[in-house]
Amino acid sequence: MNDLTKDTPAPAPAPAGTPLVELTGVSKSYGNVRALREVSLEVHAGEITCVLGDNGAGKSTLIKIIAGLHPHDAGTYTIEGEQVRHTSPREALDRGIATVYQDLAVVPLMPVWRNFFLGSEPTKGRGPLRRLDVAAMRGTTHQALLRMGIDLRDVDQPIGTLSGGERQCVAIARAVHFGAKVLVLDEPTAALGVKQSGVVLKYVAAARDAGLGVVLITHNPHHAYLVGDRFILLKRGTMSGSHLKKDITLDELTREMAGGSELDELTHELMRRTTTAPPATDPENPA
Amino acid sequence: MNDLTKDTPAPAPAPAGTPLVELTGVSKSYGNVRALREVSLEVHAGEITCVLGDNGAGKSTLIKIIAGLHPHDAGTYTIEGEQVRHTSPREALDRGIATVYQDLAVVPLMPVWRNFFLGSEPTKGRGPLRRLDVAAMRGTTHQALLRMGIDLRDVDQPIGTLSGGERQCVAIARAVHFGAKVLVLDEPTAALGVKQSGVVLKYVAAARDAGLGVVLITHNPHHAYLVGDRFILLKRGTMSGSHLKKDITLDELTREMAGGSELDELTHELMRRTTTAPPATDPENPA
Amino acid sequence: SSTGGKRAEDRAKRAAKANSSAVNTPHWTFAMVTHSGAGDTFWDIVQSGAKQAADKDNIKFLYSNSDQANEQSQLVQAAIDQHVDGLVVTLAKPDAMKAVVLKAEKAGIPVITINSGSQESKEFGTLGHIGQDETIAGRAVGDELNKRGKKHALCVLHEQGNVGHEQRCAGAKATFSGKMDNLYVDGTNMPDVLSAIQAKLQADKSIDSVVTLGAPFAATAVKAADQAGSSAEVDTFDLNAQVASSLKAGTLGFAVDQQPYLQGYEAIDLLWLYRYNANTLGGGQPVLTGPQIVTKDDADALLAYTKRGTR
Amino acid sequence: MSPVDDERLAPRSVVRRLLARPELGSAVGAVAVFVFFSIVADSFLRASSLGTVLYASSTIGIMAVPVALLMIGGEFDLSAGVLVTSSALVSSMFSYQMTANVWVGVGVSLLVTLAIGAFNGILLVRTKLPSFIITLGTFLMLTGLNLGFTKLISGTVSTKSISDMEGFPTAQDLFASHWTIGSVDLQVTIAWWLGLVVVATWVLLRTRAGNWIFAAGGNADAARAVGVPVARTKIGLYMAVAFCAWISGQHLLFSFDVVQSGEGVGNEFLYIIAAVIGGCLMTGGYGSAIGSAVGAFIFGMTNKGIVYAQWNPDWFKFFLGAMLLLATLLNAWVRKRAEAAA
Amino acid sequence: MSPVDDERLAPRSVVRRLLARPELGSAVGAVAVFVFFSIVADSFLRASSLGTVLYASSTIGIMAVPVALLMIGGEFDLSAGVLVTSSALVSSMFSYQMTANVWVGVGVSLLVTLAIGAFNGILLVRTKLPSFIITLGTFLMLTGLNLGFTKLISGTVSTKSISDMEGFPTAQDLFASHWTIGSVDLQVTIAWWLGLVVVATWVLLRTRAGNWIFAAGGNADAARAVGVPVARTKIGLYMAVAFCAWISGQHLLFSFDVVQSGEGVGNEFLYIIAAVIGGCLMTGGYGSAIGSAVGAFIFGMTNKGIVYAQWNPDWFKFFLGAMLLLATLLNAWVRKRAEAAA
Ligand SMILES: Nc1ncnc2c1ncn2[C@@H]1O[C@H](COP(=O)(O)OP(=O)(O)OP(=O)(O)O)[C@@H](O)[C@H]1O
Ligand SMILES: Nc1ncnc2c1ncn2[C@@H]1O[C@H](COP(=O)(O)OP(=O)(O)OP(=O)(O)O)[C@@H](O)[C@H]1O
Ligand SMILES: [Mg+2]
Ligand SMILES: [Mg+2]
Repeated sequence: MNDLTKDTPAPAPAPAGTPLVELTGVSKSYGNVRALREVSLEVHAGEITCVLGDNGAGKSTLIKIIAGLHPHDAGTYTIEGEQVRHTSPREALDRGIATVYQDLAVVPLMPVWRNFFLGSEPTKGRGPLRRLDVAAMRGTTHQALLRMGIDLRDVDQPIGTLSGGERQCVAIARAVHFGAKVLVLDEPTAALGVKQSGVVLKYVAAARDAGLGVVLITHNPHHAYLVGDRFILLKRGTMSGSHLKKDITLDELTREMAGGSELDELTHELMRRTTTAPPATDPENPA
Repeated sequence: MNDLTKDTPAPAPAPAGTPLVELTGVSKSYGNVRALREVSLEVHAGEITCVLGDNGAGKSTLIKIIAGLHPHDAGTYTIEGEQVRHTSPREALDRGIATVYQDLAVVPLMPVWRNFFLGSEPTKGRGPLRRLDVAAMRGTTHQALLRMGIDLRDVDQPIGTLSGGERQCVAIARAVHFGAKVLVLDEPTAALGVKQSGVVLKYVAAARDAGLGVVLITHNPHHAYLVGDRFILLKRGTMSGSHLKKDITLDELTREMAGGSELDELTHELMRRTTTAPPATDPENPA
Repeated sequence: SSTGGKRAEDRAKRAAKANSSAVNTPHWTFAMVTHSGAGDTFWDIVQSGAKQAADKDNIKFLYSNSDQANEQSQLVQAAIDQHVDGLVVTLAKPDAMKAVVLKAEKAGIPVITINSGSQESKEFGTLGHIGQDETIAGRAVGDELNKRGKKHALCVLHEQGNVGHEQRCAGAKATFSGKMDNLYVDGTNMPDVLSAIQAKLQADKSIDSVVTLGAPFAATAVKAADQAGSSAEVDTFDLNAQVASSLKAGTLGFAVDQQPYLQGYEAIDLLWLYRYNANTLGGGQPVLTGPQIVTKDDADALLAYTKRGTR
Repeated sequence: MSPVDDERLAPRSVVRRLLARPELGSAVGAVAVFVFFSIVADSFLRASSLGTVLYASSTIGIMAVPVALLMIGGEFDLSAGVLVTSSALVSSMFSYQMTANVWVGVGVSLLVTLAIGAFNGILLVRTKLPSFIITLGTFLMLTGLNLGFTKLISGTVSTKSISDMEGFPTAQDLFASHWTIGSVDLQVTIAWWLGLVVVATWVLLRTRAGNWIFAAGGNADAARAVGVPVARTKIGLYMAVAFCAWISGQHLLFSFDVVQSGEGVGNEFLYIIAAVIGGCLMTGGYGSAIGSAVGAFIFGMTNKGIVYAQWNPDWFKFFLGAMLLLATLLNAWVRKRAEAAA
Repeated sequence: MSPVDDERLAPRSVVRRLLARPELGSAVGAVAVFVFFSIVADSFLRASSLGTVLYASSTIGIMAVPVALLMIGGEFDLSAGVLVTSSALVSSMFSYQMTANVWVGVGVSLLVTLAIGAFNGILLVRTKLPSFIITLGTFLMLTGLNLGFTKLISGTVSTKSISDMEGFPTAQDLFASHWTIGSVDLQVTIAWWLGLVVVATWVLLRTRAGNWIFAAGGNADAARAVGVPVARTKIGLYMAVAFCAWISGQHLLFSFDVVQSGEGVGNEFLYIIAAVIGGCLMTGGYGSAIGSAVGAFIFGMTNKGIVYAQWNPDWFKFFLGAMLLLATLLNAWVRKRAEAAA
């Protein structure tokens, strides 16, 4: 129903240069665990900001702050120049920020189509007869998934019975459908097949072209380098680097993500043990 | 504590040529959903069998049958020549089959170290004084994770508060630690960072070198091609191909995984839209 | 010991109150521990009798109750811990209370038993027993039903496993010459009481009288009989305002009263008499407060008393 | 595309599909219980008996509907039973003490009852304690307040009669009337019950609120993350329980005229039992309003059927437990078979 | 490596660490209740009162221990209350009818009680119905059986006295003796209670079974997937409840000599309340045995404290509810503060 390249209304133009979302010196602790310290980030309309980092670096925590799931402890969070402090994800959603969480945030026992529209259900009729527009909801869900390469048997299946990748596609399709200004994706391609990963990257690029700001988290430097405009590197909760695309090569990026020299050693070790030739030089899927 | 390359006891030699695990014509339905039809697969000692396929193709279902989580509806399942029909994962574990599930199978509220040893807790003392060997459990857990590049603050943290990748590392480290004959891994590197992915592939190769049979599921053709010896391709619940490494190139494999020509089109489309140069020709991480 | 503070203030208050009450004996504390469930009409009237006596006798009156034997004995123990000056207990479950009653006596606390347990009371060496044996009350009902020519009666128990209820029904069954069925209903669920009695009357058309064990259930039984199209007469144990007016109106046959007010009042008064004057009553025999059969003829006189909650 | 065309789906008959639904799968147990008592109890099949059984079911069913919704939303309400009594006590005592038209009392009672429901809900979402402990607290407090206030105001443990007060007859028409059709006596509570089931089913399946209820019970964190107002949904559910408690309370008052302050204790479990027999999960996220009605009906039939069968009353509870267990087992078995059928 | 050295961790004081544990966080509420009643109730602080309060707590506490374990394992047992009575009835009636040494009756009772526990557990894992409905079924059936059998055998609702039978004194020593130390009367149940708490804590924290209990309640599917015998664990838990019910039942019998068949109904909730106040999650996977003891103690203190404080008994339940709610709130608040402290 909603193809980003044509349907999404262009976001209201922000004052020139004002980022859609800006975090400055943001910190966050869970109890006595300091997950984020003094992290800054900007998301501009028509740009893709990639957040990269090791496992446990604090990427998802950053995302959750942007999405309004957790309030930040320190620092400032501004949306289009206006300082905010979300107390619920609803507020972020209402400001046009749509998020795909790493743990997907689905309700396992509910049918796929109900999950797809959860929290933003379309209705028809009025007064006491106002009711869910069930036919539209089912149709949209099936179409949106089909476009991602998932041909569901039955949109009435509880989402808990879908495969991991299918579930992830539902979450992404939902965010893309509702994303108005900013699209936040936490490892969207983690469980996806080659084809689906390609579709997601295509969506991300399309969203950017349509003028949305995108935050993308990934562990795949190829994916990141392919679509990203800015790269924020996190390490053990602090920022260890922030680069524009033009300032960095894929090689350097990969090296930084893996923590430098350790990687070489590892590759070397693996090479020695495996009897295979080094992998073909084909570009990573789908690029 | 348990470095596969030296500690794991060599598996008892099976009769020459008998696969460790063999599935023949296995089918499985969930209610009226036919998830697998007539799938066959062999796992040999010292070999890595990769199961590849689109989202929802039935890979995890296959894994769950091998792991004893679901019984199969039709076909035969033999372990070292002996026909089995597991009614619980315990039986598979007792036969030396250790599994990493896609949904990880952890108990969120329990501390990391308890999760690590869940179901196979080491004890000390005897009679009524037989008790968990807590010190050893904590130590082993911390060491095993450190070797994967995860430096946990506190192994007493509930595992539910770990990041997605950290959790996945616990599950993998656990399977590697307990894997005796067959190691089954369902998308082990999905949520992992560049470094951790490398470590996991190293582990997989080490397990093979130590004479274990390995079943690896992945969506990353590079990973698969790097370590795999056999490739089973699933499509919509049926087998669409089975290849030995020598019979196929990475290119062909990637193409088959993505469903053939559709991929080219997609890549093309993405290329056109993004303004970036095609990605560098570096090999995928860490290869 | 001290000259100020809360205690002194209390003492002053007590003194003031003592002047206003009928007697000027010391301000003793008497406790009553019953086997009643919560919010039971019968025990409510017992309590108001006891309170009335306590006011007159310059007594501080403590009340506690539990329908679990274990819990009731703990409550008696709590009263002993508080060093009360006199104790009133019910012996619905005599064996459970034995140890703790003996303990109270050993601690020098005079004990009077009320309501049920006339036999055990003596055995436990209490000062006396005031009440009525539930079995005797039941027998009176059986006799009255015979007198009224009833052939098939239904005994409605609103608490399953309650000893007193079982004794009432068993007593009635013992003297009743017709057939008597038991029916258990859920006393805290009035619609259930209604539909259960209704169902029973529909199932067995030969039932010609319904006996409820508590006053509040009588009106419901009348309604049930009405809706089931049964002409069974409804009779009940105990009284309340509704029962009295129904008796007067003729919708109820009779009620068996055991004068709960008297049980409470007399128990406290006797304790007072004992402490003040070492009096006892009954000469080693239980003092009976019932059963008294109340019919249409007596209803009028009682209506006023039931309305103020003392009958 | 029709899903049945997919080669990955085995065809499945319409009957099996229907039986797999939580609403209908539970009906099999009800039919079995009905047939059973029709055989063993002579008087069970009479029209008048049906009226009695329906009345008994409706008094539980009215409350089972919101309790089922609440359970789908992932919470309990242990105060539901005494809240009914509180609601009746408030109308009765307010009308009597103020010598007001009973409708005024009824209105005040609605406000008070809804306020108590809101109190439960707000305390729950604020403190994040389990609903078991919160509503246990209100259960005990209401039990105490019912008794304490009634004694304070009326001097006894029950209220004064209000049957001679203004407005009583009209209120009785609404809450406690009955129609006699032939030999069947149908209480108005049956209409209330069916009405509530229809409304609740509509809300659950066809409104946004329904979607939110399922989500709040199925995975509250996920629901919150995608913008569902979980806290408001839960408060609303507690208020729905309160609303139905008000209806039940007014029925109690206007059909028995006098209210005993000690009533209602323990009834909360009957409501939960009805919901669970009807297929609601204790863990939330799954169930239906129709199921709760079927559960209440099974309970009502069994409870009264044993009386009609004239079995030895000493064993009453034993039969009740065994029959409920069997009916639920049958329900679950049918639903599982229907789902698993390839 | 010491975790405190990690730059990603804020330092945290020992007190805060202890308060964050489920065992100890709940103790704050207990201290508060104790202090409160010491001030408002003159006789509360007397040594003899302490004995009474401890005894009251122990009778709930003995059952709260296995019930807490069961809740950690993710299940309920609504039959726990009447099972205690059943257990007492079996020993009493068996000994009396067979004119056997009472120890024979006690032994038979143990077997029967364990069998009922195993029945609950097996039915649960076989049918996969929620434990609420299964144990509700056994609850009702046991209630019926208790009354039915007792009336069948004794002709009344209570058993015959067995105090003059062989073996009674020794059995009484074990299950219902008490020591008087100064003016404090300490019942043997207190020793049973503390013993059970110690054993249960050891099992939970230091044995494989304990690990399995947490896992079965925290995520049964995951536990099964990694090879935990979830079904056996749950059956074992039900048998642990049965074992403690046997202890409580024998205490009931040997301290009162005669058993009332209708007792025990409703007590199952007291056990659950104690466990929940002590920090057990209703959803399973979290809690402690010590917590259940603290919960039982809070409940016992409050329940008796109100009596000692001589407050108006009409409002008893109100005070009880309010105090329990406040104590639990305080517990939860302290634990949250302790955890959240950066
Ligand atoms: N419990 C279930 N009930 C019904 N259908 C199920 C269930 N589990 C899986 N399925 C269906 O079976 C199919 C195969 O699922 P499976 O999890 O094996 O896929 P997969 O190949 O592992 O996919 P992915 O790469 O996304 O993990 C999917 O279409 C899924 O919808
Ligand atoms: N609720 C929580 N309580 C305590 N610690 C937490 C909690 N959530 C996350 N953490 C910790 O905070 C750190 C950052 O977690 P986060 O999920 O943001 O990492 P991430 O960068 O997304 O990692 P991954 O790539 O593995 O998903 C981790 O070390 C984790 O253990
Ligand atoms: Mg993350
Ligand atoms: Mg999968």
